[in-house]
Amino acid sequence: MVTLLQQLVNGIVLGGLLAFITLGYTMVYGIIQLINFAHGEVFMVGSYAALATYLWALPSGIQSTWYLALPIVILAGAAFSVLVAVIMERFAYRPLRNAPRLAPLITALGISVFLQEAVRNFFPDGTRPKAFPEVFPEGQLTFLGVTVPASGLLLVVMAIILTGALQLYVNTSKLGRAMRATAQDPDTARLMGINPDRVIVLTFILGAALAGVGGVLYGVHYDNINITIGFQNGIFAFTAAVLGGIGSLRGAVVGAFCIGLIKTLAGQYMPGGTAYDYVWIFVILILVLVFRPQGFFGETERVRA
Amino acid sequence: MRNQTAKTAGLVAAGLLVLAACGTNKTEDPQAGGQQACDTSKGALTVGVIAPLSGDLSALGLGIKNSADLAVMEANEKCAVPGYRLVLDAQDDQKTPTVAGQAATKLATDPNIVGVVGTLNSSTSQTVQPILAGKKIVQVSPANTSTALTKGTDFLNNPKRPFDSYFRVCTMDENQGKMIGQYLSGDAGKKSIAIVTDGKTYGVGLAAEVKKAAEKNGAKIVAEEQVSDKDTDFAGVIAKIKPLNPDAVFYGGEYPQAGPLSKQMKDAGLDVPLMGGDGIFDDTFIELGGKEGDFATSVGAPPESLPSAKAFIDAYNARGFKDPYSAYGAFSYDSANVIITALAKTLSEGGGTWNEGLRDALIKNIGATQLAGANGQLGFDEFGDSTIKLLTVYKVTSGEWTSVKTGTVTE
Amino acid sequence: MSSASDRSAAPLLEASGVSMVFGGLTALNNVSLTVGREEVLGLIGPNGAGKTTFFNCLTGQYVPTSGRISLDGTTLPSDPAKVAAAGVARTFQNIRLFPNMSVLENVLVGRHVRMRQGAIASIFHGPGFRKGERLARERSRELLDFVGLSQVEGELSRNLPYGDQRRLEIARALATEPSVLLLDEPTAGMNPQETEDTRQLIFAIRDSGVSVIVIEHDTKFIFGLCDHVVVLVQGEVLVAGTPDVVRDDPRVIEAYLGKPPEDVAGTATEGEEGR
Amino acid sequence: MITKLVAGKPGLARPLSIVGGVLLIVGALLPWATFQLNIMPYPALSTLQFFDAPFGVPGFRLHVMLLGVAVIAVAFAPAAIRGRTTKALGWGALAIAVVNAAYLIVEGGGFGTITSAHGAFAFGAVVSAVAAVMAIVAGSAYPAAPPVTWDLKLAKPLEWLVLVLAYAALLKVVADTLTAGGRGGAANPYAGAVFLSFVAFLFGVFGGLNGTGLLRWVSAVAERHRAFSAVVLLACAFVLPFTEAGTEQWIYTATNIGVFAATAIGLNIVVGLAGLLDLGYVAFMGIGAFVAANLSGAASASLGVDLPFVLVLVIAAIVAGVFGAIVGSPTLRVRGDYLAIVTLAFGEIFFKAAQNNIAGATGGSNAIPGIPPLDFLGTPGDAAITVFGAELAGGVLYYLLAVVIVALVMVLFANLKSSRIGRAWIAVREDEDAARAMGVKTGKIKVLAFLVGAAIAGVAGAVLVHRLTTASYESFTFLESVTLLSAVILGGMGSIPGAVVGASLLFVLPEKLREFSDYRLMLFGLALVLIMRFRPQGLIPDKVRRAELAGETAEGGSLKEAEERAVAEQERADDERLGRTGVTEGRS
Repeated sequence: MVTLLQQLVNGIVLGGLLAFITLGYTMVYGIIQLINFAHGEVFMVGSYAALATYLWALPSGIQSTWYLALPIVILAGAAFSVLVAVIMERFAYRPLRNAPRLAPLITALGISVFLQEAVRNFFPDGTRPKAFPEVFPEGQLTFLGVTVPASGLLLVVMAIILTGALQLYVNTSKLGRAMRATAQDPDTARLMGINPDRVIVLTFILGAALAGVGGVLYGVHYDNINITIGFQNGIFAFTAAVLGGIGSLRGAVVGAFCIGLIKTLAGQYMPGGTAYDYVWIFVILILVLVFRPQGFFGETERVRA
Repeated sequence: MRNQTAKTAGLVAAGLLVLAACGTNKTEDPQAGGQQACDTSKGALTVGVIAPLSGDLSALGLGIKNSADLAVMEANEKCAVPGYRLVLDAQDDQKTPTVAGQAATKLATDPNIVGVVGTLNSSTSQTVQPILAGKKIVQVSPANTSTALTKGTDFLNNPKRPFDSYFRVCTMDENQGKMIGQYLSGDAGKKSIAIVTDGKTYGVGLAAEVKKAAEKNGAKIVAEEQVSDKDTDFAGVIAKIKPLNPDAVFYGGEYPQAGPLSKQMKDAGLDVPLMGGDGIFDDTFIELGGKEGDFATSVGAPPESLPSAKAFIDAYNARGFKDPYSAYGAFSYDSANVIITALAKTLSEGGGTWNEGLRDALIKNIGATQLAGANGQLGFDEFGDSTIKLLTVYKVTSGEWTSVKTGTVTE
Repeated sequence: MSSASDRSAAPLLEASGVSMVFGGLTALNNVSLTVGREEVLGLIGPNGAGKTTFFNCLTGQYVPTSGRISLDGTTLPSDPAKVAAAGVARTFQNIRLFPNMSVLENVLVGRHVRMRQGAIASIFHGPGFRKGERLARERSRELLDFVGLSQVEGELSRNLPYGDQRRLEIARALATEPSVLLLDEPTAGMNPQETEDTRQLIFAIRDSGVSVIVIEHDTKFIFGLCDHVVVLVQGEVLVAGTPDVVRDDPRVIEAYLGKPPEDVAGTATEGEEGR
Repeated sequence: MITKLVAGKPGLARPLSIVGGVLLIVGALLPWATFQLNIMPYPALSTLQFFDAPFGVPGFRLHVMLLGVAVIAVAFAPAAIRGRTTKALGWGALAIAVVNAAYLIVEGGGFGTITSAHGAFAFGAVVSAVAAVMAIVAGSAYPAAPPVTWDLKLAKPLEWLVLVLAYAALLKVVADTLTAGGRGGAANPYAGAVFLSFVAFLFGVFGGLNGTGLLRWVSAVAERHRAFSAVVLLACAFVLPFTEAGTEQWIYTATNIGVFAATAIGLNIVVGLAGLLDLGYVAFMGIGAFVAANLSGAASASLGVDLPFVLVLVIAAIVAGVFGAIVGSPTLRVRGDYLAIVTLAFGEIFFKAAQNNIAGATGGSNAIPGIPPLDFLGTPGDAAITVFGAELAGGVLYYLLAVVIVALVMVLFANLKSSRIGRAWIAVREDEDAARAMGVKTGKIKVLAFLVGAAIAGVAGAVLVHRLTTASYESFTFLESVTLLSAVILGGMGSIPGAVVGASLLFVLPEKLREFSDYRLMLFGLALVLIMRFRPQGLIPDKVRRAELAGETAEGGSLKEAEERAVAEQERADDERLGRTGVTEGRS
């Protein structure tokens, strides 16, 4: 029982992490039907930017005061992620707006390789995993024999707050409405006076900011970062987005938590154990899609010309 | 739009111009340096390296490359190969067999290649072996642990060496696994051990031997789990083995996962030592969360007691390489030195001028190597495996690896 | 019941009691009609009356909640592909050609269901394959000639002018050798000349032995074209009969000129499919 | 901005381009580096002083000079071709100047290397770059003209001759590209820069030729004689080992290209024809590979049988095809990019299963090593052979096998594409509902696409393991799937030669970029972004795509009109508002 509870907690923490990334995936997909494989790298550069800020920009007084250091590195990480995403959108994706549908996929892949290798080459000693500074108090809460790391709690709480705030923003603000309108029907949205370019940039910015925060919290929780964290977690985030119903914000968050839970629970209870936990994620994904082809909260596929 | 782009481009260009002051790094004599002292009249001979130089394993691969480079530079300074200048040609294998095959083929087209240091992964070596063997180019691996590479696939019943030109200076799973198993269950007195691997050749192979040795010694393996080499969240695995109350965890894999695993174990309340093989014997392991009391093995005697090891570390650090020598640096240094020493011997026996006909003799001479390497007195057995059976167990004490036991495996 | 055709005792296509309910919304309520051989049937009604839904039921795209649709006495399956094979072909309200295929290829896709070459034959291109392919091309060219598009067979269909796209869609549907052809607003967006051409084309199709059901808004066009007309209002058959009968029926006049029933079915539209 | 200055003044164009051309020639003759780099002299005698060797300018300086001459010549060519051609030549020259200047600056330690330092002057790069910009500007200043097409038809033998010459030139270009810069390595540190510079030159030359309409004409001729073209191309592929590019390195790489190109063509059926995005395609290659590994007498294979290779190929194709059909079966329910994730999931499941030695069939983490080389009528596949007195590199037999397989797969693809099945695939891609309404059994036809594509991948995988001699799960990662997809998209979706060109690029580029060691993959990523930026439809787009693009320029009017009418239609067609929800329910 304790083990089950512990695994549930573990799954939720993992899911919270994925939620940060998956929202960017699902929003970008929802609006321009692009599987942005480079989004995982946006997450990764966020964590490296935070590390760099901490190491080289913060005076030691602030370094040692976590409640000052944490917000600063989170902001720095998010800001850099946003910067990278905006540059990416402006110079790589926007010129391809009218290109064949899969062309941007290759661009995304190219950017992904480029960003990984750029960090590896240009971040000092970037080839090896980097320890992440302690910008949040170490410690665990234990109740009923279940251990919850404080950083994990922070991660989940932040994930819930930020994804909730994002939902609220998208659902209520003017730009949010413009976003949803563009996702529904870009041509009509344009006729209604919405500038799709602005909306798309905004989508990238929101997704990247979340991913950047996620990247920093990743470092905070796991205490180390490396150049491949983006790609691997990106794949899972994309999977989560699909599971939840691509284009649906609510679905993305639910999907992320599901993936986290499936991974830990399958490793514990399913045949094959931890060696096959990834397999179970994908088996369940396929089953869900066969019985509910649009994911949990997805709308049915629009037929695109 | 266009105008804006042009402006941006202009700004960037202007910035670059300002940044790059009109300097050059011209040096008057390109041949300057200690090389002038040596006779290099017969040209250059190439030592190849095949390792992952990009991507996530590049930390290990670059350590291999740099260490081999160090050996080559030292040899050039010491005029180790009379008449020739040695050059290093390092090729990226992206840790995939296909690319490794292309890298090996590329090196093999160089008529001046004398030997190749590499690869890191056993699967890439499986592809590289026949390509180099076909041209009788000697290959010395600093890191391959799969027993089949030297003893054939049926190594248990009928060990047969598949390629005469293949050697390795690292230790095999068999040897190291026994040492770990015996140490954990014997010296450390851990009778209930959980095994976690990364599912890759090195980790799985080593874990199998650890299990055998530990069980023979009366210990119980309470769990066998697998994580992915890209995983960073090990909470699930830890929660699974924690109720089984292991008093130690063996991790078959490398430090990028082992460090975080050790830390997450502690955080989750599973505060037992983690032990690994030479793949986690790296300072980064401790940086990444390796905790007090964790163990690792490494081949050879500890550097403090072995002058050649200390010399390597000092020389490496003195050269100012961008990347640390990593887990396989010392092996790579030894691998290159094995090739260089044997080359010098072959040349002196064979008339002093390199030619294709000398390749057989080079392979023979490598087999007969006796060298004080960075990991101890190095030689090869009839399969091309290192004869160094000496292993050292290290323990994390006060944030540093300290040797706790040096010895050879007892049957 | 609509008035039975007096041309032939056994109707070719017969729909009896077809109802279609989406969620709580009744789109079709107990619709029955018959189409005789070589007959042109017009289906009219105000917006949202359920005309295209009825087409979708006929072609197997929807499974009717209740009711039966039969062709030549056999119940039609509920799979569009099988319906096409059985001999019912359609065009779409918003043109749905294969935009990146040439005009000829579009028609050849229509031949798909009448060709038999499987994957193996397609890989090896044997003599049997080549013969079948040649015949298909000949037949497709005949059809293009029939609708007057033989000059542009190499063009991509997306580059055709609008009227030609409509005609190509008809040719593609005819290529499946249907016994009943369903035309969903074939003259939408056409000028009077084009509309007249289309009328002649439909007559020609009928004369070649194919029954036609036409959905149209343009009542003048329908009354000048059809042998029988069915008026659908709010999913139910309001009036059915010859054009003269229907034209003079006061209920029809009310339905068209009186207060048009406000559609409650929301904003989604069949037009979505065309995007 | 400069372009704007001259935009309205076509009179300036010719003088400007002549000045640019002359300056390019001058730039080529000027020294490019102020001193010899520390490693060894930069190639192409870049430190030579003005007129040291006026007619002995080699390498990239020769290229710049040739482009300069061409720019001047084009200024006197027919007006219709001047603009585009001049612009393309200018871009090529600019790229050469930038590549070499950048390399000199980085290696030389600063701008002093290409300007003046230590009392020496070297403005070759600067002058060439400025001249190139002038040519580009002049190109845009020429009055705009529609792309030139030649309506030239020659007698059949003459056209055949043209094709033979064109393909011979192509072969020469390929061989030169492969060998550009030499084999690199420690002895030749400049190989990478020389290669990039050569590519820049080719870029200029091909852009220029395209501007004259010659390339379009040649491809039109090739279109007229497709069978003949195919034969000549095949002959070229067989001749490649006899050229200077026939080294073991390139033969080995070319073999890998062949294997991956065949797989990419298979993937092209799924993605390009049927329009189903597949992100786990490499799994089918893996299945073929492990089947072959188990049946070909590898010592560690659990089955321990050694079947003839042809039989192995057939079994690999069947097994992979069956798995393809299984993976494709969710297409009956799952649509669009949701399907992509199903295929991705399958790829990952395969990877993990292979890693954990499922059913003892994959060797797990130890892989299945020691697969014996193929036997070609008594000659082992990796041996060097002698043909017509020419000794060919080892592995050339594998290369020939790969060429034959690629050729067969191409024929298969072409035949399928122009058949009832192929048309049904394309129809499904274009509009699935309409296809169904035309009687296409869309479910079956999509599964068939997966089956055929997977079978092809299985065959390719079976060949691959013999070349690699090991079947390891590490060869079949997600990244490989993405690489295959990139090959298809880079080459041009649905295009037959496109997949081959795409695969070649994905292998040759990293191989040639080896000289940049640390920055190799980074440059590769950048190259992918740039190629897509400038050629989003792929390098050799499918005929349909080409027509589509041409249609948009030539017949923009009719398109626009159609669009307007469609919008009007949309507004009017509020009938059947129930339709959409209905469609949803009908599908699920």
